[in-house]
Amino acid sequence: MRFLPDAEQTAFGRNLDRMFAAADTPSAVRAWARGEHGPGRELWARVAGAGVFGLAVPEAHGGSGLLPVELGVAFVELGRHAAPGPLVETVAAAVLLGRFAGDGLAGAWLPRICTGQVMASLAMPCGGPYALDADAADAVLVVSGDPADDLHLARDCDPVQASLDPARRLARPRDGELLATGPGVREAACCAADWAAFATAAQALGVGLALLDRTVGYARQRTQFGVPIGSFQAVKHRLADVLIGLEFARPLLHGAAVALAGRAPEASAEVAAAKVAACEAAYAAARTALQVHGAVGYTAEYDLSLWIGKARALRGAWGTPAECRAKVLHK
Amino acid sequence: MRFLPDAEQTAFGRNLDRMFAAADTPSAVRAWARGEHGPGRELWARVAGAGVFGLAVPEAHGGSGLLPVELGVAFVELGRHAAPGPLVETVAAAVLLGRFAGDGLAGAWLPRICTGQVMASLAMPCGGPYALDADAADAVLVVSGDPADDLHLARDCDPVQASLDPARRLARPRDGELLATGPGVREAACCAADWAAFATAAQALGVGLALLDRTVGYARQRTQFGVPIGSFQAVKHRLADVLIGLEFARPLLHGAAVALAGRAPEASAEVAAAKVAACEAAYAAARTALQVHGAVGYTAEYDLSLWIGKARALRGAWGTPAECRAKVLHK
Amino acid sequence: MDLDFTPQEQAFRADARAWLADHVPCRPLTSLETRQGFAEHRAWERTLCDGGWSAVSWPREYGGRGASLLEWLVFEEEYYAAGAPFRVSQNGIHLLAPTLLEHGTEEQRARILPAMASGETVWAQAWSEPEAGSDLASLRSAAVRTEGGWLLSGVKTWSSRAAFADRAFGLFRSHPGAARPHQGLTYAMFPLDADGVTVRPIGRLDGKPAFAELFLDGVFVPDADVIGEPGRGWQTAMSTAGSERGLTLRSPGRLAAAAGRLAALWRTAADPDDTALRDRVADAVIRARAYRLYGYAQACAGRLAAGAEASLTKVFWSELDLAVHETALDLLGPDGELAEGAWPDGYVFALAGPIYAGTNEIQRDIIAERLLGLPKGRRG
Amino acid sequence: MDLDFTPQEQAFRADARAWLADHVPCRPLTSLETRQGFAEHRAWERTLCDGGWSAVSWPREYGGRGASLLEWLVFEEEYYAAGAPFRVSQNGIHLLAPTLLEHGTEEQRARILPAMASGETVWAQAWSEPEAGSDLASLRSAAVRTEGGWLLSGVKTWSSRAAFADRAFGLFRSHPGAARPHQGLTYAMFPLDADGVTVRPIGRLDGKPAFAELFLDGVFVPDADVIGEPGRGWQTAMSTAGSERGLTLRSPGRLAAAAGRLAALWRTAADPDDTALRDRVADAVIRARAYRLYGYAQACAGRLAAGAEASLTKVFWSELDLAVHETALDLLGPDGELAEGAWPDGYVFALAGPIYAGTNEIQRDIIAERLLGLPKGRRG
Repeated sequence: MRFLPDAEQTAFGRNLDRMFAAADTPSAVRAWARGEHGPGRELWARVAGAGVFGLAVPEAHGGSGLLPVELGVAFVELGRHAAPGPLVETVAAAVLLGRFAGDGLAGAWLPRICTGQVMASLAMPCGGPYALDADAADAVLVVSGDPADDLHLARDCDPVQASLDPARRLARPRDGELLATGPGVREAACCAADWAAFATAAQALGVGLALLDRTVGYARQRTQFGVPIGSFQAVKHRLADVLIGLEFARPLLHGAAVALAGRAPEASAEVAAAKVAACEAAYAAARTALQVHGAVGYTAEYDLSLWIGKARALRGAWGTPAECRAKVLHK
Repeated sequence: MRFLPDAEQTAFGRNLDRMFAAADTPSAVRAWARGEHGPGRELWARVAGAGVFGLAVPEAHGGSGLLPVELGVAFVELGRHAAPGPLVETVAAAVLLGRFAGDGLAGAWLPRICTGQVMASLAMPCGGPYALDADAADAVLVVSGDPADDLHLARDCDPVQASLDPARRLARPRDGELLATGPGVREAACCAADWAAFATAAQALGVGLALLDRTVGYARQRTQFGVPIGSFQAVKHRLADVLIGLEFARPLLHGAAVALAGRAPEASAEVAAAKVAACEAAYAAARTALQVHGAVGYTAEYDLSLWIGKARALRGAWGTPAECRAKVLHK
Repeated sequence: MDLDFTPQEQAFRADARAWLADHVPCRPLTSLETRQGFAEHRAWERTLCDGGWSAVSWPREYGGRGASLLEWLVFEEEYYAAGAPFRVSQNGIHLLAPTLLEHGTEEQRARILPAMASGETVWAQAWSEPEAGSDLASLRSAAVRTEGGWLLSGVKTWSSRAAFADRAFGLFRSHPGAARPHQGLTYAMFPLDADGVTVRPIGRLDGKPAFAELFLDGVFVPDADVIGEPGRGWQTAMSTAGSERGLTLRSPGRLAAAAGRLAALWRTAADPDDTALRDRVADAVIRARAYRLYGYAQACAGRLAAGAEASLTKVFWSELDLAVHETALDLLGPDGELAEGAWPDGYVFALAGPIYAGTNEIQRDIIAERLLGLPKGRRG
Repeated sequence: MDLDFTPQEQAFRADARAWLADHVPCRPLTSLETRQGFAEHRAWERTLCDGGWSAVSWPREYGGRGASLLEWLVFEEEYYAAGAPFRVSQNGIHLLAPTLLEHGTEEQRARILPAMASGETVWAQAWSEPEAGSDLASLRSAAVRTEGGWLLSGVKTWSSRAAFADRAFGLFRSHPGAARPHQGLTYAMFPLDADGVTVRPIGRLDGKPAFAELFLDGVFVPDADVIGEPGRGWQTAMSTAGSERGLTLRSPGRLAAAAGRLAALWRTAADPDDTALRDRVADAVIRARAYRLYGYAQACAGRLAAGAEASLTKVFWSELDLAVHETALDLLGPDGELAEGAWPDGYVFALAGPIYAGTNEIQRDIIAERLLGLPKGRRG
C-alpha cells in the first residue's frame, strides 16, 4: 500500500502552487467577477499547460489518461488559490465526452480541452439547472431529458446571474444541437458527475486550507487587548477544529481518487463521502475565518472574501450535503 | 399582560426549593435507585403536602383545579433537586382521570393522588412501552389498543430495568382490569400526554439549572495551571452557551403553561416547543457539566451524576426531540 | 401569568397593522446598501414618520408616540410581518437616540430627534478604528480642545451606513493622560460632509458599500454636539452599547417574521418528509418563538434586556438569524447560490451578526463573567 | 497512490479473521468494569495470547508477532468487526508497553511484557491526582529515595481498571527542588496489593467501578521497577501520552466497527425516510471511514500519529465515538433509555472519551499551539 502522494505528485502540486502565487491570481479572480475574462483566460492557459485538463482525457485524445489522484492534487491547488472559471465543469465535460471515444465528438473536443483552447461548462440534472460561467465558456454542454439521455450543445444561455461567490456566475442554458442520445449518455453523465463531485471536493479542501492559513496568520499578528488574538482560547479552539475537519477530509479525498482510478463500484459513495467532508470542513473554515477576522473579513476588498463565498458555493455544487450522505448509505 | 410568575408563584417555588434542600434529597434519590423507596416516599408525601399533585386535579376531587403555571414552577424545583419517582406520570394520570370526572374513577383515585397516598405510573403509546418506577407505584395505568381507546389498571409488570438515570427504573406493564374504553379515553390521553410533556420540560429546565449552578461553582473553585478553571475562555464560553439555552427555554415553558391554562388549540405545539428547547438545553448542560468537571463528574458517588443521567432520560421521555419538532410545524 | 393584551394594546396593534397594510410598498425596495436603495429607504422613513410610526417608543414631542415597551414589541411584530423595509435609520433610532434621551440636553433632543425620525438626517455609527475593534477602549482618534468646541482627528472604520449617511457619532480620546483606557473619552457627533472628513465606502462580502472608513482631519465639533460630559464618553456610550446588543437592534418581531417566511418557504418548496430540513425549520420557529416570549417577559419586567443580559440576547438573535438564512439557502437548492434576492441578501447580512455590536466571543466573556460570576480572564 | 494490501498482509488478515471466527465468544462477556467481567476478560486475554494475537505489533520475543503498523491496523479492523471483547489489558499494551520498549531495560521487558500479553498481569495507569488532572505536571505524590529503591506516598485517582488490576504505573515527584514542575519526576511501577497500597474503587456514572483511588503510604519500589532515569519521568512518560491519545488507544478498526453496527441498526430499526437520522448515521460512517484511511496514510508514512498530531486523532475519535452512541440511543427510541446492553454501556464509556487521556480542551490547545503555531496562552 502506498496511500500517500508520491514525490512526483507532491512536486506537481507544489509547482501549481508556485505558478498561481506568481500570477497575481486574486486580480484575475476580481476581473473575472467583473466579467473581464482576459486574465482568467491567461491563467486557464497555464493550468492547461501544466497538463491539468489532460488528467481527465484519454491518451488517444491528447490527454494523459484518467488520473484522479493527480487531478485531486491539482484541484486542491486550484482551490487554494481560488482560481476562477468552470474548472470542474471542463473536467466533467471531458470525462463525459471521453466516454464517447470512437465517435467523432471526443475527437472534436477533447484535444482542445487539453490545450485549454476550449473552456467548457456543463449542466446536468444532478447538478442543478445552471451552467457555471456560461458567458466565458467556449462550449456549454447540457444533459437533459427524462431519463437524462440527451446531450446537447447549448445554443445560448439566459443572462449570467451573480452568485454568493462573485467569481462564480450562473446561467440557465437553452438546449441547442443534439450531440448524442441514449443510455450511453446517461451512463457517461453519471460517471462525469462523480468526477465533478470529486474535483469539487478537492477544490473545497484547497479553499479550506487557504482559509485556515490566512486566518492563522491573521490571528498571530492581529493584536487586541494587548495580545495577539490567536492567544485567546476561543480563537485557538475554533481554528483547531478547522484543522481537524480538513485533516480528516484529506484521506477521504485520496480514497475517492483511488476508487475512481480503479473504477471501483463503490466509487460514487467514496466520492460522496469526500465531497461532504471536504465541503463541510471548508464551510466551517470560512465561518471561522470570518469570525476571527471580524469586520475586515467581511469586506470584498480584502482577499479573504474570494475564498469565503467559494466555500459556501462549493458546498452545494455537484451534490448537496444531504444528497452525498444519502449516497454514502445507499451505495 | 403579566408574563412573569407572580409573587405567590415565586414564593411557592422558593418554598419547595427550601424543602428539598432541607430534606437531604440526594440520599433519597440514591436509596430510590437501590429500590429502597422509604425516603423517596417521605419526600413524595411532602410534595403532595405542598399541594403539587393537586395542581393537576379539579377542585371537585380535592385539587386546586388545573393550574399549569404553578405546576411548572413546582416541576422546575423537582428537577432542580432531582426528586425521584413517577412525578410526571402521577400528574398525567391525574389529568387523564380528571377527564372522566363524574364517573366513579376520578372520585376513586384523584383525592388519593392529591394527598400523596397514591403514587401512579402510566404507560401510553405516545410515551413508549415502559412505565416509570412501576415497582414503587401504587397504581400503574395503561392506555392501549389501536386506536388507543382502552384504559387498564395494570395487573402487574415485568421486572423493573435500570435506566441511564439510576433513579428511573422502567418496567413493561401487563394489561389488567379494564377501567374505561372509547374515544373519550383517547382524547383524555392526548391531553394527559401534553401535561406529561409539559411537566417533563419543566423538570428538565430545573435539571439544567442545577447542572449549571453546580458547574459554575466548581469552575470557580477548581484550580489547574495555577488558576481557577472558570477563568479559561473555553470553559466560560461553554457555560455561557448553557445559560443562553436555559434562559430562552424558560419563556417557552411559561408560554406553554399559559396555553395549557387557556386550553388553547395550539397548546400541544407550544408544549412541544418548550419540551424540545428545555430538554436540549438540559442535555447540553449535562454534557458541559461533565466536561468541565472532568473525571469527578463521571463518578456515581459525586452528586452531579444524579442530574447528568436524568438530563439524558428526560430528553426522550414523553416526546423525543424529533417528535416535538414535528408537532411544532404540523400544529 | 398570561399573554393577554389590553384593549389599548390591541387597538395599537390594529392601528399599526392597518397603516402598514396601506403603506408598505408592494415591491421590495432596492437594497439599502446601494445609493438608490438608500434614497428609497430614506423616503420610506419619511412616510413612516408622517404616519407617526418612525420611532414609536419616543416621547410624542420628538416625533414618537410614547409607546410602552410592549407596544414597541407589538409594532416590530406587525412591521416585519407586513414585510416592511429594513430601517436605514436604525443606527440613529436604536443607538444614538437612547443616549440622547438619557444623557443629551433638551436642545440636542429637540434639534436632532425629529430630523432623525423623519429620515431627514440619517446617522452612521463611528465606533471602531483599525486598531480598536473588539478592544474598543484602545481607540486613538483624538478630540483636541479648541475655542467653542473640539477638533476631531484620526481614522474610524466599519462605520455602518456611512457611505450614504448624513452624520455620525462616536468616541474620541480627549484627555490622553487618563489612568485607564476607558477614561478620557468624549462622545461627539459630526456631519459626514464637514470640512476635514473623507468618507471611503467599503464593500461588504457581496461588494455593496454597507460601511465606510472615515478619515478625520481637524473636524470641528461645537460643544453643542458633544453628548454628556467631555472625558466621560465611555460611560455615556455604554447605555448605547447595551441597547445595541439587546432586543432593540434586532427585535423579536423581525426574527419571528424571518422564521415565519422560512416556514412558509419550507411548506411550499421542501419535501415535507425530509426530516433533516424539517428539524432545522422547526428549531428556527421554536427559537423565534422563544425570543418573542422572552421579549414579552422583559417588557413585563419593565426593562428591555440591558447591560450584561443584553449579551444573552445578542448571541441568541445573531445565531438564530444566521441559522434561519442558512436553512433557507439549503432549502432553495441550486437557487440558493444566486446572489440576488431577499434570502441571499439576508444571508450576507446575517453573516455579520456574530461580529458587529461586539463579537459573540466578547458577549460570551461578558455572560460568563458578569452573569455567571466566573473569574475574569486575560481580556481587558 | 493505492489501497492495496500485499499478499503477506492479506494472509495476515485472513489468519486473523479465521482465528477470530473460531475463538471470539458467541455471547458478549460481562462488562469488564465488574469483578466477574474482569475475570472473563482476563481469560480472554489468555486465549488471545495463546493464539499469538494479544500484542501483534510487539517483537515475537515478548509474545507479539512483529506485525507492521499496517498489519496492526488490519488486526484491529478484524478484531472489532468480529465483535471481539474490549481489551482489559489496553492500558498496559498501549500505554506502558511502548514506554518499556523505548525506555525500559531488557530485564524489564523480558519480565513484564509476556505476563502483560497473557493477561497474567493486568495494568492500571496511575497518572492523575486529586489536584493534578489536566495540569498533570502539578502532581505531588512523592517518591523518596531508600536503599535499593524508592518509597511512594500520596494519592492517585481516576486510575482506570485499578479496582481489579494487578499492578499500576505512574509518575512521582522524586526531586522536589526542581526548577520546573515537569522536572524531578520518576516513572515507577508498583503492585496494587503491595504493603502500603489501599485501593478504593470508584463507580463511573452507571456505578460500575471503572476506576479507583489509590492511597500510597511508603510503598517500596525497587530500582528495577523504575523506568528510565529517575527525575526524568516526565520525558519518559511523554511517549506514552502521545501513544495514548493517538490511533492506538481507540483504533480506526474499533470505530469502524461501531459505525458499522450503527448503520446496521439504522437499516433494521429506523425509518429509512427519516433523513435527520440518516444524516447522522451517514456522518458516523463517513467519519469512521476517514479515520480508517487516515490510519492507512499514517502507516504508509511510517508513523502512528504521535506528538501533537496525536491530539488531532484524540479529539476526532472521542467525538466520533460519542456521536455514534448518541445516535444509536436516539435510534433505539424508548429502549435507548435502558441501562443494560452494548449501546448504553458504550454510551457511558464514550462520555468519558473527551475527558481522559488529556481533555479535549487541552488537546485543542496543543493543536493550536504546536500544529498551527498560535501563541501560547496562559495555560502552563
